[in-house]
Amino acid sequence: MIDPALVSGLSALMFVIGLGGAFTRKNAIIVLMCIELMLNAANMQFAAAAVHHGDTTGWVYTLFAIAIAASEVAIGLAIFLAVYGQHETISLDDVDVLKN
Amino acid sequence: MQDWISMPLVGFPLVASIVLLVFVSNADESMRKRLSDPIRMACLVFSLVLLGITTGMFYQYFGNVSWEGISFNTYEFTHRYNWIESLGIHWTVGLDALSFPMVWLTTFLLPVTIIATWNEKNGAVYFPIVLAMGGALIGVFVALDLFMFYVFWELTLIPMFFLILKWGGKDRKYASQKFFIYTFTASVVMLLGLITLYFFQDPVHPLNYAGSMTGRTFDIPTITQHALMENSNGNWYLGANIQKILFAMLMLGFLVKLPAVPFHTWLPDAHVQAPTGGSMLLAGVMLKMGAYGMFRLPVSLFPHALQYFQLVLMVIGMVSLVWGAIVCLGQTNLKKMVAYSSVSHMGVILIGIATMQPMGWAAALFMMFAHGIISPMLFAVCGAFKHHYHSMEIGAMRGMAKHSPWLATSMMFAWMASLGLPLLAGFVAELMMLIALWYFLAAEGWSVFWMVGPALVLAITAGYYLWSMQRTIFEGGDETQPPASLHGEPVPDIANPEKLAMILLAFFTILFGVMPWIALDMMHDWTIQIFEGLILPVLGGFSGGA
Amino acid sequence: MASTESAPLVHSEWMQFAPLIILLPMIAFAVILFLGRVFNGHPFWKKNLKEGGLIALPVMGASLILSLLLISEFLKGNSGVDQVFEQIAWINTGIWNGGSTTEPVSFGFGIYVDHVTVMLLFVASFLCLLINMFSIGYMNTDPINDNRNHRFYAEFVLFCAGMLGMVLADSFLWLFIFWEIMGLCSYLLIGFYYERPSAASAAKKAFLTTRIGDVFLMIGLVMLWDLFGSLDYAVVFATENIDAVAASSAGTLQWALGLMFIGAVGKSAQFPLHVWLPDAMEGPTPVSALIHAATMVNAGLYLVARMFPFFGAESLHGDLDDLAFIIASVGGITAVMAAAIAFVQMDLKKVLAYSTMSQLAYIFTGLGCAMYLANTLDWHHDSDAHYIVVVAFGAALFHLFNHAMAKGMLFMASGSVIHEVHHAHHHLHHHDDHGDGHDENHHDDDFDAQSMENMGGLASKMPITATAMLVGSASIMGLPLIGGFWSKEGIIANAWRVAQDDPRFLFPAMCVLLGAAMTGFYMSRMWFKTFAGKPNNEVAAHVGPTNIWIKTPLFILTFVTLSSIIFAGMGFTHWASDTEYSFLSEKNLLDGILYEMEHAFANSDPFFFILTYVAIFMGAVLGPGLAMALYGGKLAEGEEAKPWMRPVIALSAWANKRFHFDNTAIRESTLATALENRLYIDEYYDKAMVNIVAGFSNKVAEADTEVIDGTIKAIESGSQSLSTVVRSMTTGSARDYILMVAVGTLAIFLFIWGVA
Amino acid sequence: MSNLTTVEAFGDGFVSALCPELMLFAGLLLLIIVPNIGKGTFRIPGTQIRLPWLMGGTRFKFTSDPRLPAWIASITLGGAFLNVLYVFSQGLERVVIVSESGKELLLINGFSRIFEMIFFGALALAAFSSMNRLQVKGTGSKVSEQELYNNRRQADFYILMVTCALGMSVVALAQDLFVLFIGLELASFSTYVLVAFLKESKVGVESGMKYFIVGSVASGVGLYGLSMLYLWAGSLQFSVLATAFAESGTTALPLIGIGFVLVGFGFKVSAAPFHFAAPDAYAGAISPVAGVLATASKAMGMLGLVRMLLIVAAPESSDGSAVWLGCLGAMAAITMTWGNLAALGSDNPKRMLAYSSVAHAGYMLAALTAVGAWNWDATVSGDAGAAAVAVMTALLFHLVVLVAFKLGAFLVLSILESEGGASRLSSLGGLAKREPLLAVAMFIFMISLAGVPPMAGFLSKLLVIMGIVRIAVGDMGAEIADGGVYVLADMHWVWWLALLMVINSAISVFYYLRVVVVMFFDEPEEGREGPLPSGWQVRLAILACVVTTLFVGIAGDALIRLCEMAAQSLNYSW
Repeated sequence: MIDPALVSGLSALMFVIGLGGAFTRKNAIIVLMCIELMLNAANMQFAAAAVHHGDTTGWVYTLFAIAIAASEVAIGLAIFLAVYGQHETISLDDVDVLKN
Repeated sequence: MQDWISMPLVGFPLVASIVLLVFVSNADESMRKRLSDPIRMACLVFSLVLLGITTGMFYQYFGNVSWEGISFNTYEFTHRYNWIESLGIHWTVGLDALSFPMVWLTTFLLPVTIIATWNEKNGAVYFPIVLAMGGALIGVFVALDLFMFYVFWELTLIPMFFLILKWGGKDRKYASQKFFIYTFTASVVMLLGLITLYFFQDPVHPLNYAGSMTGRTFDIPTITQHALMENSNGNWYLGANIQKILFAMLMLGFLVKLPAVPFHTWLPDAHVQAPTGGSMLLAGVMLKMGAYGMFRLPVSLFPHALQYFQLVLMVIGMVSLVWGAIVCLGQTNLKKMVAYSSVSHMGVILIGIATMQPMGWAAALFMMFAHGIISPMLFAVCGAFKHHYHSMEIGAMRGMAKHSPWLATSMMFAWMASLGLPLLAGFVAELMMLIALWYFLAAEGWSVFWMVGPALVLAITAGYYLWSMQRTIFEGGDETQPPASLHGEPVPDIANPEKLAMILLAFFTILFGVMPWIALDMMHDWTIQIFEGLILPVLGGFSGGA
Repeated sequence: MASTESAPLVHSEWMQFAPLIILLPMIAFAVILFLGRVFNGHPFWKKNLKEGGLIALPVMGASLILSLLLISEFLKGNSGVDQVFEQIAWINTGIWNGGSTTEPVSFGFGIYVDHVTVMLLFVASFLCLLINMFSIGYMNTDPINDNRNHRFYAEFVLFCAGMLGMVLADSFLWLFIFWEIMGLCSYLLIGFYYERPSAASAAKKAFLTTRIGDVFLMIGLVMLWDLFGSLDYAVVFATENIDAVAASSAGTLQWALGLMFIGAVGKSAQFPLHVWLPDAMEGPTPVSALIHAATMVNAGLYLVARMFPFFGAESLHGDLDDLAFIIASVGGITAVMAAAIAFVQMDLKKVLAYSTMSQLAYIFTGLGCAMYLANTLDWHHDSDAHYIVVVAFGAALFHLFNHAMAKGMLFMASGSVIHEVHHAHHHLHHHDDHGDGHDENHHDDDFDAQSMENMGGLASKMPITATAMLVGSASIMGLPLIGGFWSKEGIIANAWRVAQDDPRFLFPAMCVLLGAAMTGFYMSRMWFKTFAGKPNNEVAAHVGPTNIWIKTPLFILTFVTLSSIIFAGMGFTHWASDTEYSFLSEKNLLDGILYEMEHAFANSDPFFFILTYVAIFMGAVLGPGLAMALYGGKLAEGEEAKPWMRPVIALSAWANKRFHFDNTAIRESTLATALENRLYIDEYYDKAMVNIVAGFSNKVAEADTEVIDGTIKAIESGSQSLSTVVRSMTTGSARDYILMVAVGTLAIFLFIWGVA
Repeated sequence: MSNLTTVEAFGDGFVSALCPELMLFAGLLLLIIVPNIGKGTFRIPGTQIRLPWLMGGTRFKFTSDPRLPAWIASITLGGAFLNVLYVFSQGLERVVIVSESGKELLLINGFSRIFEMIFFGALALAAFSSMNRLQVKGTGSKVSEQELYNNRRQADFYILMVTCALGMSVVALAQDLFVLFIGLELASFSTYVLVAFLKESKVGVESGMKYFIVGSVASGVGLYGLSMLYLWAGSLQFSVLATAFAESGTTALPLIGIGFVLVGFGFKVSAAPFHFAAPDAYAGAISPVAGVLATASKAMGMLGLVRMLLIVAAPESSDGSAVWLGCLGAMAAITMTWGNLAALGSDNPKRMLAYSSVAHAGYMLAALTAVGAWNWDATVSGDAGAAAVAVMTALLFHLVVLVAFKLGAFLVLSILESEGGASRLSSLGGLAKREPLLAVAMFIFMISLAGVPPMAGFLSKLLVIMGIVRIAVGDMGAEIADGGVYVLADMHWVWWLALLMVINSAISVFYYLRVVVVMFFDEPEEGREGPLPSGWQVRLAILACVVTTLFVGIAGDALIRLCEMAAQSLNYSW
């Protein structure tokens, strides 16, 4: 089986990619995907840690985290829809009625 | 001992005014108009009751306290209730010869102010606010608990803020905010100083009235007692460095309130914009809070630091004295001139404190008192100009004495009193300050040129006052030249309530000028007490006198 | 000095009423002011009470009587110092002088009587009464004053209270306090016609100029307090205290006295603080007579005379002669300068004002010399020296007495002249009696009732006035046997006596000698221009006699002035400072007079013998002769002067015919114009005020708003702009927010990396 | 402190221990069911018989009343609040709820309860005052009255509020970091939707989106931090983490993990530089919701920070002060200054309040920093445990009273908002003329926020400053009494935080006063002279806030003692 260290290394990579993407991409959907990436990085870490410690709660955490991610996506998409309805765009840069 | 008598002094006006305000606040315009007369009357009666109480205290009708021989850090009419026990905060009130004259002054100025501004617009709200102002001011003077002191110290800002904002002049918006923010900024620094002082108390041997949570106390007598103990065993209370820092932090708050140059610029704005009543209370009592605070806290707690900063205080005092007077010469607005003259007079107080001589301190105390009677009259006169002529520009009018003998006479009297004419209250303080200063200089071997400032000011003050009188109430030929702002209407003289107020103020100015001992003896006694009870034991052979 | 040896207190029922001398007028002040406000315009108040004049009169009478009683008690008791009643503790305070406790300090009020007091007390209360009389005749008959005279009388009595208080006070502090009260009253009375810009600014000028002197006086007092620990005469003059101070700090003492002297200079209108006195003539004439001639201006002299004990103190021997010289030479300068300016004045009252300055200067010189003598001679033991000192001091005080009487009279006389000329003018030009419509056209014509151009030949029209003027002028000139002669000669002689042992004093000595001639000239010029010759215009021709209220005081004073020799005989020339040569002490009146006579005219010392006659020649022949030659002349036809004035007028006419010469060249010389412009001193002062003081204060006011308040405003606006910057970082784009989160994360990451 | 009783999940004592939370559950169910009760029927398949089953269909008059959900929610939340209060008055017993495997899930003690008080109180007030808030048009909404009156939508709003409360209470009770995180997410999701609730308005949805997306990034980072901690310690139990940290705290992994978790909470308390979304969110959201964000949600974040920094990363490292001290101190300084400076020039009252709440977050962080420094110098710190308790007390006190005046201010704005926008300062113009009492209330809130006596805000600020100074000074007093000599530099540097705080509150007076001046001095905008929309509920809520502000300000001793007790109940692990 794989060495958990590698997994967590991969997760770190995913996290950095996700975080980087979150503030480089304009499109809200893609940003949302980046966020998912970060969450999944966390999940992998949990999984790896669970293996590492041989502790089942890690898996539970992962499951819960997935659930959270799912609901987050649901809410996010709903909000994006509403935004599109009002602003005719979901590009983060263009939705800036509120500022200063 | 009717100790309880000191309680209503604070509570009564505040509660009464809040009740009245709540009562008024949900009345509509017409209702307010109808209400304003009874409310004004009620406020007058309340304030007269207060005056009665303090006067009774003075004549030993209540509690027969003799105001002389009260030794340092003991207080009469004291009360202590638990307030916020966990922090060692108590509702502690008490009076000594330092605070009592101020309290009497406040209670005296309240009715006078109400009378002088008898016809102020929207009286149903105005007079309760004035009453609240009085209550807050009294609170500052009777508070013997640092927390309570600070609470009232800030509380005074609120009514004054509204007085300026609602009844003020054209720029009242700016002036009121400047007044509030400027003084608040200074006093929060003071607050930090107080808290730091609070926690520098020794928790291992906790003092009386200590908080259950903090193990320290806010109780001023206790702290003063402890400080005295620590100071008089040779070393500095809290150590030299800390004491200096705390002294400076506290002084900042008081100097701004006083106000001393260069922290004075809030004063002219506030005064010029404030309504007559506001100015009267502001100049009459509120400025004195600064001087009072100096005596109550930094001087009483940190004599070493006082001696250390003596030169600084002296310089600030001199600068305020001279700078204020010279700026007066350059003013064209009557009220602004008077405001700057207050700055100059406050310089006298500061110099008196800096001499570290009983005589100088007595001079400072008497100046607080005398200026508290004279400056309201000055501002009452300015207010009359504003109210009747709609103009306070010096030189905008001529020969007003012809049409307004009362106003002219009051003006002349107030001006003369303020420029220190003998047999009027102001002279005594100035004379004592001069003597104390010279004695101090001679004994200390300081340069004689410190006298140049006061000497200069004696002449300059006469200069700007006479100049302003010549160009307002005098001259004008056979046909006087009323201000253009009157638009040709007949020139009115002041109304009867104003006359009454002027007469009252003038009477007391003369009374305390001819018989200064009425108030001076107790002040003199207090200065002797603090000097022999604090300064000499602590500073022993210090070089602050001879 | 002898007067400080604690003598037995005189206890009599009169002494405890002494405070009333001050209190009565003070009460009268309040009463008159109040009644005036209430009953203003009421016929009874106006006609029967003369708008308060007849309330003031009895009060002044009462205080005169009380003063006389006090004086007589004093002379009977003949004691040097007299603390009439115990002090009121006025200010109580404390000082710490390095000891283990603080020591209490107290300033009290009491009454103190000695020779100087008595002299001035008599002068003040006497003249106050007479001038009060005069003002009833003067003020109440001029409609311009209607319904405001109560203000005049109120301030008048308050002034009298101040003057009497200053004289009676028992400490320098209370001297200063009453001194200031007088200053206030002078301000109010000069500004009585406040609606006239000239009057208003004159009042301000008077107050400010004297105030400048007062500042120094106050500092001097403070220094004196520091030296003696008290300001009470009883303490300050105590020989042991003076010795103590002399031992430690004589120099400081001289400084203190010098600063106090500056105050005197301001009050007595000496150079360089003299500018206010001529302008003060803007006040009503009674005011000029009382305050600016007879009493208040003497306060400065009184103060200096009060310093005598220091100069006389044995322990301070030779320490204070510089100050004495300064006092004398200030007097000398002013004497000449004022007299010179008086040459060219056309305004009757201005002439008198400058002559007042000049005469006061004489007294200062006299005092200065007396001080010098007292300070340098060993007069405590050497009886000759003692005599010299006493006479010198006495001469000065006696001149004060003579001058006060004469000048008071002169002013009242000039007042009556102006008054009548004024009326005549109105009778001629506006044919309405003083009634409605009077005030309107009162000032609108440029007729100047005070200018001597509009007078001339009045000797026959107003005999009493002319006589009074004549006598007064003679007294001021020092015409032999009349009034001022006795004292003036003494002053000149003493000046030269001092000049003999200290060459510095040659300057004041020359000044006073020269001054004598100048006085002679300008005084007689004034009299001849006014009373001799033909009327200069038809106004002068229609002047009528004046009223009884005015005549009476003139009459009385004429005789007082004429009988000056009697006072001299009584020993006024030297009793005033010492008990030994006291009032009628060793000589009876006749001996005294004879003694004075021979001492004056047949001085044993050749130098002073010659000096006397030189002085007499200059003052009584040269000056008047010149004036006669220029301005003398017969009266108009049909006009008959009183017999005692005829010779004078005749003489002047003869002189005019015989020696008349054309003086236009002199009159148009630059010096003359300079003199007409008061030597430009006022201009310089005004320039200084406007350019330096006003300019500087405006700059400071600017700095106050620009710099100090500007800093506050800068902080405020700065924080505002900072706020915009900060808020602009909230761009509104969610990406930037996320970026910030990422940056924050990174920062924390790096921080922890640093820790771990 | 009563001793700790352990209760199995769903074991006996479970219900009594979790009474308030269960009440919320009940309320939630009611909210879901009751508004849907109607004449709904269903046909038995294959027959024509329709049986009424009361679900859906045209609803009854009563159930379709738009106020119904609001009442249910308010009563639920208020009941929970009162319940907690009751528990306090009974002298609460500390209960820990464990799983079968003995893992500590939830801990009930004074500390968690007082936070529940804050949450429930704030939400109850918000819900109660929103009752007549949603009936009228929202900001710039294009929807019809009828549509807004549709109480299904109402129901959604209040359901979200209750779920939010539920999530927050879980955060308060959680003893396992992951459980805490779940609660946090539950609460956050509800707030995301609440902020975006007015989907008919541009600003509404925009603010929702920004808040959501930034928040998710933050919580993503936080979750990753969690995973790292788990990787390090093998468990997310606080007790386990604490012990593990005490042994090998300063290694990189746990510290970085903690740092990342910090980011997650930092967003919730809107600490710089994670606060950027907050002003937009407050400005876009309807005022009661903004109020909730500013009080309850901030308290939740602060709670997380406390748990994280004081329980897990307890400041017991070698030099006596916590590792994260400098980091947090810097964060505090930046946050308070940033907030005040930004608020200084802001013309939109809601944004201004948002920035001011950022500033307040800064003050609280400063207090937290001081706790971190509690045993910074053994020689002078003295009984610093008590000092730390004092600071915690101050922190709790501040959070509690913040509900009163911050939320109160938002409620005042909400009245104006429902009348026609409160996004301009001028919309407050002439309030003193239009409704004097409301203006006075706003004035009280403002000077209380500024920290002017005798308001609650002053007392809270005083307590915080006192706490910090006390930590900084330690027992120098005693040392000096024994002849010790100290200079300013001997005090701990957190004293300068106190000074900064003082200066900041001076700055803050400027913009709070400006609101007052506008209310009492300026004229109302044209068309807004008339009286404000009626609605007793919101006014009652405001009154409650005013009373609390004044009462606590004048007689705060009881509350201080309460907070002190709670703070002490926290420090069992110290």
